[in-house]
Amino acid sequence: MNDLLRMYELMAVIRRTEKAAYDLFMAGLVKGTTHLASGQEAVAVGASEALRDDDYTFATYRGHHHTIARGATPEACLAELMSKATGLCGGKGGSMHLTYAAGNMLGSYAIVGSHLPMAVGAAWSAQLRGSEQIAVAFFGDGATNIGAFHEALNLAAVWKLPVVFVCENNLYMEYTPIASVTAVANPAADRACAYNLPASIVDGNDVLVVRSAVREAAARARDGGGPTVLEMQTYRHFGHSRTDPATYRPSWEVEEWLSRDPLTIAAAQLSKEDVAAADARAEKVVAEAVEAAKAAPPAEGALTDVWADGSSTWRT
Amino acid sequence: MNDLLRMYELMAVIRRTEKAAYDLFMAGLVKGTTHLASGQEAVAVGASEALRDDDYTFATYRGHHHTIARGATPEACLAELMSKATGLCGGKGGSMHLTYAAGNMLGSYAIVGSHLPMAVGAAWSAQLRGSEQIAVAFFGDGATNIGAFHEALNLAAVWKLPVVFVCENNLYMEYTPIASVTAVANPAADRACAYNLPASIVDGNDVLVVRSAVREAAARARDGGGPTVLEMQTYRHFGHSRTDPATYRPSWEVEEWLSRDPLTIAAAQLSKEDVAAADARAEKVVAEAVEAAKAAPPAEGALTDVWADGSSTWRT
Amino acid sequence: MADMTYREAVAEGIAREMRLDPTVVCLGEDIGAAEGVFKTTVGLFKEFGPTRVWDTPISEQAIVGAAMGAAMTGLRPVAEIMFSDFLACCWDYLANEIPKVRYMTGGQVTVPLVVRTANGGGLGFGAQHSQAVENWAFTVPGLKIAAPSTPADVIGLLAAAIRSDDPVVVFEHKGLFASRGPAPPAGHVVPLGQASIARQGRDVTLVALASTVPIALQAAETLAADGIEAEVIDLRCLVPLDMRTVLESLARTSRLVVVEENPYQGGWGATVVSIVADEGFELLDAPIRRVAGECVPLPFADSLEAQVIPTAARVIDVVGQLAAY
Amino acid sequence: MADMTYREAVAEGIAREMRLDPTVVCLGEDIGAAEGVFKTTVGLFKEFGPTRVWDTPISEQAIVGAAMGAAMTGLRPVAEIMFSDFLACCWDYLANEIPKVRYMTGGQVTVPLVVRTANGGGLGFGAQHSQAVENWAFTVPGLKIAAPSTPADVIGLLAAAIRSDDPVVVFEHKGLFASRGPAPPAGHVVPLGQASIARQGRDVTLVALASTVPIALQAAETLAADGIEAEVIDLRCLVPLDMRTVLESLARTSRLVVVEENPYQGGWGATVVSIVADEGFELLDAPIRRVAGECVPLPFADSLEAQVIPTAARVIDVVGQLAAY
Ligand SMILES: Cc1ncc(C[n+]2csc(CCOP(=O)(O)OP(=O)(O)O)c2C)c(N)n1
Ligand SMILES: Cc1ncc(C[n+]2csc(CCOP(=O)(O)OP(=O)(O)O)c2C)c(N)n1
Ligand SMILES: [Mg+2]
Ligand SMILES: [Mg+2]
Repeated sequence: MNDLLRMYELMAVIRRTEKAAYDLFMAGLVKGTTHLASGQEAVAVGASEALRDDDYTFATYRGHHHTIARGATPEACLAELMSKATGLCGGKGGSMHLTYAAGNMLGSYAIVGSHLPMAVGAAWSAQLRGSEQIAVAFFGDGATNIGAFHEALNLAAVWKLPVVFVCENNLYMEYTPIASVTAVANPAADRACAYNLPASIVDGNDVLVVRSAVREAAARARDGGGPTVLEMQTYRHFGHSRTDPATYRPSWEVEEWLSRDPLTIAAAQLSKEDVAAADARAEKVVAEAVEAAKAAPPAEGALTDVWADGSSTWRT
Repeated sequence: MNDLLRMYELMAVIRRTEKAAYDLFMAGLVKGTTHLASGQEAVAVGASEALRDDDYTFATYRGHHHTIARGATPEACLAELMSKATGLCGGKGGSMHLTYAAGNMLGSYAIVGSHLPMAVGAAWSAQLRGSEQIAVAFFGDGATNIGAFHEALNLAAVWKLPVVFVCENNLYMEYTPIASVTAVANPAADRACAYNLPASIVDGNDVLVVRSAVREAAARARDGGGPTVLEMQTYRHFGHSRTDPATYRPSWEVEEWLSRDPLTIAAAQLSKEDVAAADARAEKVVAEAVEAAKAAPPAEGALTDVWADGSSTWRT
Repeated sequence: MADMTYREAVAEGIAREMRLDPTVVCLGEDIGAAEGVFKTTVGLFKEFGPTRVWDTPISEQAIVGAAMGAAMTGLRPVAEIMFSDFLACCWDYLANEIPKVRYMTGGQVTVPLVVRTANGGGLGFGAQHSQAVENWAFTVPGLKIAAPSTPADVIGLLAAAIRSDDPVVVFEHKGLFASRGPAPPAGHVVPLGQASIARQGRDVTLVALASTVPIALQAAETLAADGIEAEVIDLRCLVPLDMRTVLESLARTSRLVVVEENPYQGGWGATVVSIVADEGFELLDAPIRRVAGECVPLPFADSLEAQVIPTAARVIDVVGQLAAY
Repeated sequence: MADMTYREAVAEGIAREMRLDPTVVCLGEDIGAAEGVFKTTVGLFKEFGPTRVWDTPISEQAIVGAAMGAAMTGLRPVAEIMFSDFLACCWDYLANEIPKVRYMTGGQVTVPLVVRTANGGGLGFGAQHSQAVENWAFTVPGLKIAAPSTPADVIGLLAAAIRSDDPVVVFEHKGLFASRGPAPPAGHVVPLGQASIARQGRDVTLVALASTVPIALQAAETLAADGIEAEVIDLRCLVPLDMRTVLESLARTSRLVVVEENPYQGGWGATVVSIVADEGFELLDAPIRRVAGECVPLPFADSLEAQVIPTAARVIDVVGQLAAY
């Protein structure tokens, strides 16, 4: 299968997994909250294609796409959302904390910006161990205004660490436009100057463009050239989270971006037959995942997994 | 008296007050720790001269110069250092927390960077009250790498607040050169790009140069032009704090900077007689301050001043 | 009196003070045009406009730090930290700056500000959006702490907090936002530091706060059917802490159970117990028990979360043991 | 055995582990060439060089956050936060990230890191450099907490902390840096969670930690002259908390005083007391007392500071009251 078709299919799987998550929410089978990444699949898939399997990635509460792109199954993700024992995190993490350590996807973090220093630390570790791994932090436009962003970029630059900072600029924080609270036009790329780092602004909805941008940054990182800031321009199709109808977005804007759907853009470069076949495979994988997740046993172990020995004992 | 002479005299008072603090420390009459600003007097005095009396200033644990420059007496400062009831903060603050609210010097803060957001808030308050006051935050080079710096500058820029960020770049944090841990050459000025703010690099040892740079920035702030970043190049004559012999600094560097002593630079533009007279007055003021502070009663009230009603009662 | 939700009471409580005092201003993430992610600032932006209600970047330190600077210079800011877990992102201001500046300046500076935040679990938001962290604030001398359990108390305590010249952290409980209660009359103020007796009883004292007040009341109803009359004290505030009301109740009941959502280790209930074990020792007829959060992070799955936060069933169980003592 | 200072023990304890395990790396402000502002990293940079001992910018979040990322990927970082007050600047990592990631990933990720920090008062450093904040960490399930009182324990607990696969916060007490004690032999390890009985006695149990251990011992000496034999328990760790040793001692003495430097409100001693007031209720012959920090910020003036942190005199006074009970 050619690269683009493979990437298309992965995006199709992510899209359908999130659609399933939404439907399961409406059916009362997913609780809490979810933040769909629909519309932003190309960032995750293009980036993952550019990485080695042993490279580290860190994501946010909006991390379904990154988790699946690094190899987690739709079933394990959906089972997590459905509070099942077979979920990625055994039902203890939920949508906001999807983690697939077996694929070096080292977690989804729900405190904005908190994972940027962690990615820096993973890159530092790789450098010290001489493993030639790199680390990638994915974060939103809103994260560029929090202190941890600044500290992370400076430290990474000073230590010339193999880390790539990938901002998914989808124009909004929760309900407020990033432009209204940020002193520069491109919240990530226009900050790179403060750390003497290379930056580029990337079409985040074209999976091939994403892949080549991340490839270049990853190569620089691996070659000892230090960190890069990539600002991916993209858009979320839905509201910030389950409860958000996103009425604050002008309909022309939504339409414009829907017309630039990453799946459509990729599909346009593939044959109709290939796309249809990939869609069918994706459909099947996700449908089976939903059934398997539904059938799985419920989460258990509220008092396990605090300590490395598996317990939560804090006193004698 | 001409401006420069007045400023010279104020610097001379500061210099001698700190010398007295040092001597009192050695005599066992000052406890805890002190961070001398000797060598950096021009920043405080030049800036204060450029401000209105009702403008707000915020400083760091290295804040003797800023406190006196805003009008606090050497006696009240030394009494504070000597744990006296007549100290600026009644002996509860100490060297690191000198505050002279009557002069709108709203405090010395000992958590690096913490006061930058406070200054932003004071500027916001001034803007909302339509008072045409401005706020100034003085901070070290080391503070430019902490998260609060980033958050403060962005918020100030977005809200176009009347605040001036004055970095006193003295080349070192505690014992480590700022250059070794910062991704840009000018830790404050080279960060202004990330907030779309004007910045300049200023000779921080020439009090007239400092004054005109702050005047310009203050005028911009007062006129609705928003924040400015000023990076003052300066040097501390002594170690970071009482216990630091500062052996990490090459002697050529120390000598070079000692030859650029702000008092020497100002004196060179004044008559010998004027300087001698000013020195004598400064000498006398500080000598009297030392005696008065020594004679003052000891601090009291360990359990007062927590709440606005003066008490510290937290339960019935 | 008409009923209102706890959520509505937050916006109403702020609005009442904003109408009275032009120096009251609000700032926080998505609180303006979006009216708050919990809809607790509905109507404020419309009524008071962008010079009184400010949307901020995601910059918790700048939010609370700027509120502090503004409070030092003539305003009464009401800062929102969206989820109380995020207090950790600006903890320096809560722990080291705001509560200390008055003391360390020898009384030169006061900081009349309010930090409001949505606290607590029970909604399946997982480890980083569900914590009850009122005990974090309780470790810091110099902060007043309110945590209302009813819409009327929300309004009354917000009034007292906003009018206070001291810094106050107001913990609004996420699990209570949808709950209803009578709307209080105009001018309603609940002074900081006065507990209320939410239910009278002679057999055991249940000390509760915010979310655990309805839990304790529910337990008390069930216990009453078994002939055990529990007195339920709603502390309303942790600082000032109304120990007089607790000790007076204990003088009547001789038995104490503290019901708190924060984890057992380092929970505020421990301080309440330690005061009782000292000053109320002779009043006690039985061991003191705490029903608190388990000492684990909050799990996502609802079935797991229910096992780690206090429930009426656990309270009933513990009271039953004490009654049998 | 030769004597060493507590300060020297810190550097020695780290060095011993660095020699054994090449994945142990240090990072922090001024810890390298400058050898630490408290001289607690003397010799490390010289022996292990710049790839094992890293000077950082003033970026507490990046320090601890990077340590976390490194710990997740094969290293055992030892991060220094210069003064424990500054933990507030990276509290998100201590409270929300490090202690939760193992749990919230269902055990996929472990975080074997140590955060070391200089804690406590008594040196006239004022409100923002003097706090005893071990109780902050105690509010967070998922952190282990050590706080040694002797040079030997510094080395033994650092060894256990660095080898632990769980995150450990080690509170080194500023007031103890200059104190001396025997140097422990090679291979000395003090397991986390085992209290030591620093002095035996039959009349009253004094529970202490770090700086309050010498205070309690000093009080015990004076009390002995009056015929009161105090047993002094050095908890060594807050998590795991060795309540068995406390309860066993109480079974012998029937009286308990907790001596802690952190403020009374929200102090760790309250949790110790609350466990005793529950599980040890029948052992008690008298009220339980806590000698703790006053609920105020730390004042600069030494005469004032001495009034707000625990002293042997206060312990003696309180024990005297209990003995007379
Ligand atoms: C420190 C912190 N502050 C606030 C929040 C609440 N919050 C969650 S998502 C979000 C918006 C984030 O926007 P952005 O970074 O652009 O990411 P996006 O949701 O668009 O992917 C906010 C404010 C949080 N989780 N953490
Ligand atoms: C958040 C924080 N981290 C560390 C420290 C310890 N510390 C005090 S002063 C200092 C160096 C500050 O350097 P700089 O900002 O350049 O100011 P200078 O001392 O040179 O005036 C450090 C690291 C602190 N006070 N606060
Ligand atoms: Mg966004
Ligand atoms: Mg400096």
